[in-house]
Amino acid sequence: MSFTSRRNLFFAGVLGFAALFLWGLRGLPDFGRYEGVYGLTLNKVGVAQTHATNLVAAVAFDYRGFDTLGEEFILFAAVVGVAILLRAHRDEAATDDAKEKEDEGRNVPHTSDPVRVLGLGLIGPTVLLGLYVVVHGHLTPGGGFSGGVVLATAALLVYLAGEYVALRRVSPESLTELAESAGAGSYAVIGVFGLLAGQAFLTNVLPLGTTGHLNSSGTILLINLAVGVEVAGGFSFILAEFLEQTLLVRERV
Amino acid sequence: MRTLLPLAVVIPFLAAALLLAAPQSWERRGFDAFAVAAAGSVVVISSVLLADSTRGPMVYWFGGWVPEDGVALGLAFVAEPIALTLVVLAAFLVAGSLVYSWHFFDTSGNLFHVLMLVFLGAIAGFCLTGDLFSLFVFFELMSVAAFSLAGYKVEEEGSLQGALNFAVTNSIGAFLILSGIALVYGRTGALNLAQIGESLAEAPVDGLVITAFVFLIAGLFVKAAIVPFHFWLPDTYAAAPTPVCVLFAGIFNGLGLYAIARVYWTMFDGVLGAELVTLRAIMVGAGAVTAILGAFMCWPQRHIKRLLAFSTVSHVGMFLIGVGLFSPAALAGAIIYLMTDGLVKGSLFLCAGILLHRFSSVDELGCDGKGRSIPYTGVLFLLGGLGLAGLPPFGTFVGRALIGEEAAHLGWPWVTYVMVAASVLTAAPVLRAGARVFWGWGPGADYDQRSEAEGDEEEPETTEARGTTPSLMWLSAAALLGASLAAGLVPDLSVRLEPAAELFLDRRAYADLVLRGVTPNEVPLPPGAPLTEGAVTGVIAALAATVAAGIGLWHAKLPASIRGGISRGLGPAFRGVRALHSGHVGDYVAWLTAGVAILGGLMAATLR
Amino acid sequence: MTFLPFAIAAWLFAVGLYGIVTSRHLIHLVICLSVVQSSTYVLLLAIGYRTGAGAPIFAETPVGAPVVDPVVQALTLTDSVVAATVTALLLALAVQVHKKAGTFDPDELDILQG
Amino acid sequence: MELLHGLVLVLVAVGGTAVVFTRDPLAQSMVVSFYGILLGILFFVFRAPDVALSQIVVGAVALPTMILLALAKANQE
Repeated sequence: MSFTSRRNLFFAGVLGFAALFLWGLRGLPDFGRYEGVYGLTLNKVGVAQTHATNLVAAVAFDYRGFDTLGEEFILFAAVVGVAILLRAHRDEAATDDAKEKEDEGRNVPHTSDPVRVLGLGLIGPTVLLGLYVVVHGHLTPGGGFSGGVVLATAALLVYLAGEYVALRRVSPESLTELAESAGAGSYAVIGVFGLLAGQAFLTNVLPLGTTGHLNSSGTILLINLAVGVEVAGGFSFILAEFLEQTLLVRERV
Repeated sequence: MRTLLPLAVVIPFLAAALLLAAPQSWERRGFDAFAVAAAGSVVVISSVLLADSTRGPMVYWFGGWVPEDGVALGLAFVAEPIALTLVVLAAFLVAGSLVYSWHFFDTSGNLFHVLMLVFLGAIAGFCLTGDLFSLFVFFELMSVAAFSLAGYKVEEEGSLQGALNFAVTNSIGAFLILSGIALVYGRTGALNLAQIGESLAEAPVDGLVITAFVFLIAGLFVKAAIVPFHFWLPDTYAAAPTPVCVLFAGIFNGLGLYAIARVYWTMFDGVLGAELVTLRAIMVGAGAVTAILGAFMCWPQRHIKRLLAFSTVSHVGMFLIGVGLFSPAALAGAIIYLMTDGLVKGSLFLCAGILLHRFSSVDELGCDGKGRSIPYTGVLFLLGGLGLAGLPPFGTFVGRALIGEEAAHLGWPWVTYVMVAASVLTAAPVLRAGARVFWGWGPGADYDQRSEAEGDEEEPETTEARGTTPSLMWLSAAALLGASLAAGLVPDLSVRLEPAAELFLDRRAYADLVLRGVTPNEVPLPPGAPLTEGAVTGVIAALAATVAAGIGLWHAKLPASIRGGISRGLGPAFRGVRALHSGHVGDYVAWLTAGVAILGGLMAATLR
Repeated sequence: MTFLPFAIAAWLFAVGLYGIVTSRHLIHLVICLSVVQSSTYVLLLAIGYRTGAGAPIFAETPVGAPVVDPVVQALTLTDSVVAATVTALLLALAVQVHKKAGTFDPDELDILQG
Repeated sequence: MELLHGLVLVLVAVGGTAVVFTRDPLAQSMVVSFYGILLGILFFVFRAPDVALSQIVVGAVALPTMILLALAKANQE
């Protein structure tokens, strides 16, 4: 189709689509007047049942924990997909041994010293912040998902600080891939705890502890950690893969 | 028995995670054996569960969160025969393709196996879940694994573009589903299918219900590849790796239709049930259009995998007719058809993979006569073509006959003609290509002046010596075809699924089971009736397909006047429809938007 | 005015689709897809909002105080992070298409016709 | 419905529209980062601090970075 006919077809379609959508949205309760039974019930019983003060975490990792296991495997599959797609370029480069040597010799990217210092200086606090966000997920906003991404940005800072070689040593295949599979796998294993205890899969069988304490909420805390590892591994893997691409090519030019 | 249920999902997930962590220094055969064992264990588990579920369905609450006062706090798996049948099929197909790919992609390590296992786990979760948002999550998971698998051949431009078109259109489909879920959640405050159904049934039909229904259906139509949401399918399947095509054509689309049936019968039957006649007309109409358009597009294809891809579109249309008749017998027919046809199509794709292995091409004209050196593959391929036509005792004829009879019963005898025409038109080009490639029939390649890019050489998928066909490749193709044939020989196959289908359609029994733990009354197995008429139709269809294939091979011998008439009459139509399949993702999304508007317009006009 | 949040969700969906249909650059297209996705988050969170209620975090809020719906937040939270990796997958696909075809313009990708 | 809600919502709508109409991907990666922050603020006023946090780290940092890297990769060929 030509650009114009495609656009016209779309305009005709989107008018109908928007009319339908708005018609449907009009059937919703007014903004701010929501009284859904699922949420109201959980608001009432959630904290008492799970000992997690962050009800969102309780929903994500306990009541609807199996969903989140599926979500985690979406991340897993997407990261594996990125690895497959960008794999070709890596094959084009020299063998591993030769690459290792190249790494030693290469001085990309040229990072000015102040930036380098700033970057290096930020790594520590970033890692700490990420860890803090992950482990407090059952108490306060945050958790494995956001904390994992914060941890992954620490890897990015390593790059910004010019320590790319260091990143490469630990990053792509070995560590991040392991984090990936460990994170995803241990979520499933935590689920199996329930089976071993003679309960349903993903039952919160660990001691729930005192509400509000760091060591509380049973498996929710553990799952948070697993997700944190998984997300951090996944995101740093993706960033490193894209970086790898960029740098390999830059070097050949 | 209860503990087995989550394992259908957990085993492939855990196996995938372990495989990814396995050291790359492992023997390749280690990965293969491990993955096949994991898929095989799902075959066993789901078969055991299937046998058990025929005595009564089972509900499994994750985390032990059983509902309180009819409010579901957690997530449930509902094990009933239809869902489990699909899980068995998926696990069987995954195991088969993993065996086939024993000789595949030697350099790629373990990532392929990892994705195949995740894909299997996602299918199991998708089939078994009793929760609307989980349905979406597993839909997404299946899709993401599928995008990666579709783009697996990173050296091929077509494969990458196909994967991109696939990913963009299916993601939009997923967003439509998610918006539909949001609307439903806003109205009912529930995500459990049974609970939503009870809540929706309390109020009359309004805009929200219709919009939510249309968004869910449209999103699932994208996945099932119903016209005009189907454009991504041929692009993707033509270029995807062969073992992946087996899964795509064998079950991926069918699951979209399964979900439509599931969503309708658990959630919407209470509120929309009064308008079933209208809904039936819309669904069957969409199915018929898809069946015919897909079949129409088969004929001009010379790229065998693309030909099979369009035949998939056509057959999905027929399954939609079965699902869209909204009756137990037709649903049972659709499931049987989906299963047996998926096996046949899987086998055909594997044969195409053997061609690719031997001749680095799946071009009908480019491979002209080359296949004489692999006669056994030829036999499989041509038998597969007859299976597509629904020749007894292939199970395909049973499914088609059940749907046709039910349609006639509801006053639409023309449905049978549409389905037979679509079967003939999809089988004929397969037979034509088979006879040309494996027997060298028909005039040489020079009869056709068009030289198209699609006939070019392709990247081979295998690294083994090209002079021979590894027996595992051939055997897995034979196993799939044999399974479809065997299914047709199961005594009283036509009524086996009927009790399960009755239960599937009973919204109140489903809700009682899930929310209140009440086991439904057992539905007795009805007496089997011989499908004589369907069998005769199957023979006629196979004959017609053979004749049509002959015409395709030797059409140059037809009198000039007839040939001219055909090309004048159908030529522009062919060119017009082919031009719509532009490979342009913007076009596809424009069609998708228009499709939602059309579907919404039809439903709004009739259901209000 | 109480309809505004919902209308804006619909607008984001539609405008994102427009961007995809008219896109001349695959990376632009992928980003437009993430705009469509953000529409679903706005919709979900707007549905679960309750006037005058707090966040569903009972670290300081006493149990029993009115809070907004936690379920939509759990759904959105997991999905938004996961979706970013799917976007990365799409970007990787776009980069590979560019590598093979030498262009990011969907108009120039024509090998899948017919 | 408070005024703050209305204001942030309109900003989000404008932001999303700006992302779509910024046809140059390089500039778009900046706009998308800004849009990510706006969404984060919106989710915050919707009383969803969890989602707001993840939206900001993902939408404003991770996503734009990935876009930039993808572009850098393509430009260098």
